Amino acid sequence: MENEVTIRIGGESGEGTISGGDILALASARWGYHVFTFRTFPAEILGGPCMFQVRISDRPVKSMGDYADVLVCLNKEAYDRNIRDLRRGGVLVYDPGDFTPESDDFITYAVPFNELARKEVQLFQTKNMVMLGAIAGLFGPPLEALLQVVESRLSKSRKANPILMEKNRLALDIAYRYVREKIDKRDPYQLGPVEKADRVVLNGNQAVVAGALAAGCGFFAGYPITPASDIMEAMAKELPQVGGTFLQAEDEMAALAAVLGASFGGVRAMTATSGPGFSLMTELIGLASMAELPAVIVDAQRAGPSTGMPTKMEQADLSFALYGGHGDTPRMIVAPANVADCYTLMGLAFNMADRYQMPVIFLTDQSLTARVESVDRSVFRPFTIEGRLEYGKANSNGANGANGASNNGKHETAAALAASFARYAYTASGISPMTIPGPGAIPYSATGLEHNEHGHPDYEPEDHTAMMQKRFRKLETAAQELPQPEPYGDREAEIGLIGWGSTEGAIQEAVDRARAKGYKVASLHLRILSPLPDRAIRDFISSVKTIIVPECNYSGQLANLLGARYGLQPIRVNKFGGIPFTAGEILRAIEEVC
Amino acid sequence: MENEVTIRIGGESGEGTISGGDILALASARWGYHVFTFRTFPAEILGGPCMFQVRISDRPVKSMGDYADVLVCLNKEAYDRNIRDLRRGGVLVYDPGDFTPESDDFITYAVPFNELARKEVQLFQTKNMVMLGAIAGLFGPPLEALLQVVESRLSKSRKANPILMEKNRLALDIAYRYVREKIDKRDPYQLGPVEKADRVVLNGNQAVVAGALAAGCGFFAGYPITPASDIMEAMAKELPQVGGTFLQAEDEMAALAAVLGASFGGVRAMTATSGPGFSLMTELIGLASMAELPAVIVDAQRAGPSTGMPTKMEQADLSFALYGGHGDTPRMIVAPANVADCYTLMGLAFNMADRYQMPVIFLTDQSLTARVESVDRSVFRPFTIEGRLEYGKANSNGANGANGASNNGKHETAAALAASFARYAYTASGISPMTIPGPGAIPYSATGLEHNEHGHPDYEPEDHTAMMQKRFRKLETAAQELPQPEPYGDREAEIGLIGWGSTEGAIQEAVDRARAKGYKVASLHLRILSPLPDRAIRDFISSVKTIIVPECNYSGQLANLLGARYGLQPIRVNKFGGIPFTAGEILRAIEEVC
Amino acid sequence: MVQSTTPTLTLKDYKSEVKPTWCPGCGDFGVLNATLRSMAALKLPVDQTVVVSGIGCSSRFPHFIRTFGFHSVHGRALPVAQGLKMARPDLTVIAVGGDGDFFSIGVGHLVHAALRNIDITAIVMDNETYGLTKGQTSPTSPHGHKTKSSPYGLLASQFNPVATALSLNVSFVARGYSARPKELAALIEQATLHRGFSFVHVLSPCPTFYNTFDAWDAAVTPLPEDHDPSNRLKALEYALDNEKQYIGVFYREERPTMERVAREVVEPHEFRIEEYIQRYA
Amino acid sequence: MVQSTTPTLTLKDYKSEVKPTWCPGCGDFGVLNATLRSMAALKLPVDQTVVVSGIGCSSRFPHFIRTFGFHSVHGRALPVAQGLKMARPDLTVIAVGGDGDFFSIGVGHLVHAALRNIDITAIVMDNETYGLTKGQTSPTSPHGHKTKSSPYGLLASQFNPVATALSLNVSFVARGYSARPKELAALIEQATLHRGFSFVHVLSPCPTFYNTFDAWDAAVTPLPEDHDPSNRLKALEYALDNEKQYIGVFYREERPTMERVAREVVEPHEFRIEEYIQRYA
Ligand SMILES: Cc1ncc(C[n+]2csc(CCOP(=O)(O)OP(=O)(O)O)c2C)c(N)n1
Ligand SMILES: Cc1ncc(C[n+]2csc(CCOP(=O)(O)OP(=O)(O)O)c2C)c(N)n1
Ligand code: SF4
Ligand code: SF4
Ligand SMILES: [Mg+2]
Ligand SMILES: [Mg+2]
Repeated sequence: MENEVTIRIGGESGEGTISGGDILALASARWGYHVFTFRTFPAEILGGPCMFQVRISDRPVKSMGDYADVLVCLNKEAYDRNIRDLRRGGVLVYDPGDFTPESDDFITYAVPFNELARKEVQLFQTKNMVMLGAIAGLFGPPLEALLQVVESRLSKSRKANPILMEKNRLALDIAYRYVREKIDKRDPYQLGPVEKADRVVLNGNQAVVAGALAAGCGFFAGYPITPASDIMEAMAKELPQVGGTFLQAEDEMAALAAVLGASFGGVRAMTATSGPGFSLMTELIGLASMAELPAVIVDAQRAGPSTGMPTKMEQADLSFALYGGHGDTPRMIVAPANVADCYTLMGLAFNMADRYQMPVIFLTDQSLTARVESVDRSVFRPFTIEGRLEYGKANSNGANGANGASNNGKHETAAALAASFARYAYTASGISPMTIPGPGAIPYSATGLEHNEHGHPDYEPEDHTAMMQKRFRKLETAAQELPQPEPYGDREAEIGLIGWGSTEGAIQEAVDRARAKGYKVASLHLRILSPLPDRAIRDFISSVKTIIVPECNYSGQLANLLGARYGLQPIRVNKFGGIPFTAGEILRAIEEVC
Repeated sequence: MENEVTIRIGGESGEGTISGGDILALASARWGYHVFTFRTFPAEILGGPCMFQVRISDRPVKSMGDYADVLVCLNKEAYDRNIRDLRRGGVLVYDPGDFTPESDDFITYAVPFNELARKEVQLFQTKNMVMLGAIAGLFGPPLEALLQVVESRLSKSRKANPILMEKNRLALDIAYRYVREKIDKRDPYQLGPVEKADRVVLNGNQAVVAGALAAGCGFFAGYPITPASDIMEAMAKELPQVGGTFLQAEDEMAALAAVLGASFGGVRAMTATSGPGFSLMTELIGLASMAELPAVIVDAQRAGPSTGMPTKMEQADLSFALYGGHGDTPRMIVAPANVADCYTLMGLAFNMADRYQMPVIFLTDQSLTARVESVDRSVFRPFTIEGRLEYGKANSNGANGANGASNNGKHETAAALAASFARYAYTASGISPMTIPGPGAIPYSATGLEHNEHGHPDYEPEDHTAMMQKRFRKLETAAQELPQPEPYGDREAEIGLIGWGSTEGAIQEAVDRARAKGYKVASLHLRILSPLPDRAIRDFISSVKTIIVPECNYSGQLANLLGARYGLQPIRVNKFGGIPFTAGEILRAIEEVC
Repeated sequence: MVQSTTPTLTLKDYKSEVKPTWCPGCGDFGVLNATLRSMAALKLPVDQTVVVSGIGCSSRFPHFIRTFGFHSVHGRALPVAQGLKMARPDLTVIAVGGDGDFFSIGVGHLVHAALRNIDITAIVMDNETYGLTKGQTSPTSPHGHKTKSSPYGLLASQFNPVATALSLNVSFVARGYSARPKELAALIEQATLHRGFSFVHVLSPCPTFYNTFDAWDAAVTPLPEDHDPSNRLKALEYALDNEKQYIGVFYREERPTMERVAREVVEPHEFRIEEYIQRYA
Repeated sequence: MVQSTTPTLTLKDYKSEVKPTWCPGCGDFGVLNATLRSMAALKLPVDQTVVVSGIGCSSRFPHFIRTFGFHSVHGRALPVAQGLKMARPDLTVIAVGGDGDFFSIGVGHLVHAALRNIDITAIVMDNETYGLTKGQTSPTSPHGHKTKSSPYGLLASQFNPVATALSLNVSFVARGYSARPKELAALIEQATLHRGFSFVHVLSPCPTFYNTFDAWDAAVTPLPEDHDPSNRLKALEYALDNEKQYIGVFYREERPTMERVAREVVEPHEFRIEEYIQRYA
């Protein structure tokens, strides 16, 4: 018996496939298991085929799993679409009223979902409860765990009604008993009791919102776009509750412009978008970079180019995040690898934006936005907020805000004081002290024109050269100050994988499996893509013989970056179908090299 | 006596500095000389310091020259700003009424411009004619050459008036005689008679317009922006004369959208912009790439980031041109190196756009937009127009438009025919036959969503993967079909320079000068940046020991590209003050390596 | 040249083989139906008609019609359509999309389409919500409306598309209702025939995220028979009515269209580079 | 905190040390002067006032004023200003720019600023041309106008900013003339005091590329003394006058402002992540 199982539910959107999966994941997690989900979205707004996969394990799970161990089909189409992803020897649970499976590559359990719901429960909408009851009976978790989640959900819903709850309970129960009685269990998957753990269960976008709020974000402006809309929606709800404000903008340019306005006003501000909206923000990202204004921009990558496939994942906005915008335009980039990162890196992103006075691009992706993970509660600690270097104020880094400014405190008139304030002072770190409108602050003008230390327009070659260096010097300073990633796996590795973003789990699982097979492998995962953690990368690439860079994109965008920066010509492993890597795919790439 | 001189005129904008320089350049060119100009623009709309430099030679000139041989100052500020760029031992021409120069690093000729204009000509506006007369008397060209240009200019102008022309003639004459009589010539610069040649004299933007018209461009939409506005203005005037149409759009998104609309209609269409506008076009470039629509986008690079320095040059939009836009988005990039290229590469760009059904970005820059060169008339030949691969039509490449489409000609109804037409057919070349609205054409829908061969929305992993490969396959096909550049310089070179864009002349001059000093140097200049001319680059980099990549940008954008593609770690030589390289600067970089 | 696909005469001939992905009951079905009907009535040749759209549920339109189609990006249907018509005045060009497309991200283009009066027809399917992104507020959502993006009620005022089009002096302004496809088809027909920029505001409910069918069934009222569509002020009055949603032709005026005038400013001749370059000799 | 820079009371105290780069005679000098005057009259604290602009000759404005300034990018002054005011309702926020900024690339933002009614003041210096890019047509250029970008005469109609602002129901609409800086200063003062989105259309000629001083000297007429600024229809009539360019306050209405209402929808409390995360337990 294995205390781990990957269950996929395939069905029609709207008939409870997704909500059923959600309940299963949540119940398992509350019961003490680690969970990791993956789902697809139908092309239609209502209805259409979809699937929900949840991996449940008593050990931490890092990826969605190579194959489903169990496939539950709510109709024939679900079978046709998903059967290829069922592990050989896995379990197919189906309704014999829908179809009769033909292969004997897998164990089959026939459960008459439709009939049980219609005839026994006498409420067809309980079909997904029937399914859950059957799953509980066959593999776990216990019925009570499911019941608790269903109850708490229903009580929150406006449709709460005792009869419905009763029917749900009945459905779960009937199906549970049905499989216990009628099915001859021949598979090894059975979730046994585990120790309770203090975890929370949420998806990437929910963690992003938690992170933004914990980081003290006080303003959000955005425009709806899949798969970033729910960040906006949550901020619309939460911000007013903590004294912040929210603006639904008329487009993404207005959104980022409003964010820069708020940021100029000293308020931590962000927006969230996806590819098309991110493309529209290009000019304003350049302005933030030039005017040296903090801003956090979440780009929930989806498959492109153009409108592409809004509900599919891809890691193909890295090059654009790096180089998007005319001219040489410094910006910072962070990319979360998992749900916990979505929280912690938001804290880091806001600190980076403020400290280095620069736009910070937060590159999540569609799979991570919707991925539900169980995360240790301890991850969700308050952040240490590092504010901006303010002129005339001692700042949280201990540095005195006055450094680099030409004010020596002896000016007598406000005008003279203002004239002497060098908002864009050339400093060793590149970071210049700024002011924020408010009583006593010295005014200056932010501008997208090239300017001198005082922010006045200036086109002299010497000044442009020096300002350009100053702006980029902030990235060098940051590269020194920011955390360096640690390699994972074999310390004596010959093969090294370098990855970024949501693929970490699959890569690390592949490393584990390769090592178990005797290969000397390690991986390095980059959470900060700009500035690159130079030290860690150089150490890593000089310590291994072969580098593999797996990415979910066509062109090998991280590989290109490593080539540009280190002259590296890694082995590129690219997947670009709109679906994340499985660990097995990466393992195969490792084995091909060996 | 040298038949070559570089003359710089420094003065106040509006007092004829630029028009004087223009006349000097044109007169010299008509007289049979090669010319090459460089100018700066004041920050103010009216007035403000500016300068015009013209290099005049009986041999072809490739760059603006390291230093001015002659500096003509129309006021004291011009002296202060420009004297550092006068060659040691060069000639300073100044008005003793303005100031008295102090150094004796150079030869000085005092010419009382103001007094001559005011007292002798009795019309102060003729000051720039006085200056030209003095230049003619001191260095050439002959007075008649100048007079001819002045006359033809005046006759075109609305201000034409015989008295003014008379005064101009007088001013030229008086100054000419003044310097001949009063100045003791002690310098070696004297332009002697040369053979007449069949050349035309124009700047980069004028050549772009000529190229667009010769390429059969039938639609232009744009929005004003420095330094691309004059392309738009010329197209506004010229297009209606050749049956085309022009639209001043409300912004750059509307401009490119309109261009794509026209292109969908089968009309060759273009827009021209600079950095900020180019940034705004990002999303629509992605659409063109995805929907596989031809479009030519001229980006006249200026110093950035953000609004930056609108009147200064920089080569810093290459990374953005390459990677601008979310997702993996194929596009083509050409970059002219000189005025002749501005013409010929426009022809190529339109052919590339049509043949590969893709946006083509034409990366000129501010210095080239305003650079006046004398160009052999033979450069301006009609283009061979290569049309699109049209479904059901034999196209100009000889290929049959029907290839790859699943229509076998046997369908009976229009509906069946339309249903069978595979607009985005998977072909070996990646190029799929298209149709253009009009009698008898089979309709299809272009879309920015991922789609199947028929253009219908399709999110299946296999289809996305195959479509992605198909779209990028066009770049591979193009890399095979497009011309490869030839190296310049030593065939046994040990040091190789790779450059792009308007710096070619300075690089080649540096190569010449380095070879004259005995160094083994060659250069390769890239006019097509996407797809890269793989063969030529590989040959070149494997033939030399050291690679230098000089670029007018901070981050080394071509160097990055070569790193990403070939793992090259070249020596980067970057200038980023808003001013082009001189040959001397590049020569120094070569010498440092040796 | 492959065989001609004209003439196509019945509604069915204008339907493409792609099945709409819309939710059952979506108002856009009615608009599609009305559009196909108007196309059939006008006998528009499918090979010389282009339907341009932006992004949204409504913007899937072109895929469902057998004419040429251009499903562009969010907000840009109007400039795409205008460029196409400027370059190809022989084609019939129809721009379609949603309230988000035309009144939020794309509203600037609406202003300029009005000023230019290029002969295109815009059909806006207004469901007062963002359908495709699942129900956030749009510019036409009513003040106070609660959605996922306005959990405390919408704070902005409601945009009035017909009033704005009238005050921008759009040369043909009409409103229809998707639940009255016959009248709507007649409006689209007239709009297509109108020479100049024509704007058809269509009430097209989104039963999934904001079901306005009942409200509109009650509010929709044909413009009085005696309404004079050359009376812009009167039209504005009807447009500003808070209770009723008038349908019909609010305003119509013949003005020169830009794609025509642009061709009349000068007599074109053939381009010859040898001649052209002479100016720089 | 460095020493306080208030109080500043005279016009001179509001002038920055940066010398305007405008051409001699540019209308924008008058607007700058009027703005400084209004600031002095209102005793706006320089440390709590922000002037936001886009790109253009007119948009250089912030550099010449001693308050905080934000010289953003072309067309985006309004969203920058709105974001700032939403986040910092305690500040006085003024958005300035040209006709290109506000009526061409940025006109979509104008529509939405009207719908939101955030308390900012927009001052648009309309010279009916693109000054900074050297004289192309702008949306307010008259039909038929010949420029480098309209060599055969402008084909589009002329945009009417005041009429549009009125029909969009902007809550304060006024027009001034740069050659009458005293009246203009008074208008800007009232606009700044107005709670809500206020729009001041300023006729500000560009003598270098399109000298409209004489024409405007002749056309500019104060609104009749008895004009009732709550009468929107009458205001529209004045705005649509083809001969006269009325100056004065066309319309004014007090409506709730978004930055205030947004703070009243719910009682805020301190954020504690430990509590917040509990919902996912
Ligand atoms: C630039 C950009 N921003 C956002 C989106 C996401 N998006 C898709 S459709 C849509 C709005 C849909 O609303 P509407 O235009 O009213 O059309 P409907 O779906 O209601 O028919 C949005 C915001 C996008 N595709 N592109
Ligand atoms: C995105 C973008 N497009 C174009 C430009 C070029 N540009 C600068 S100012 C301007 C228009 C200026 O006209 P207006 O707004 O009326 O201001 P004015 O100079 O007349 O005061 C333009 C088109 C730009 N800076 N950014
Ligand atoms: S979501 Fe609304 S607008 Fe979209 S298809 Fe469904 S009903 Fe129609
Ligand atoms: S160009 Fe016109 S708007 Fe610009 S500064 Fe000169 S006069 Fe003023
Ligand atoms: Mg809608
Ligand atoms: Mg203007």
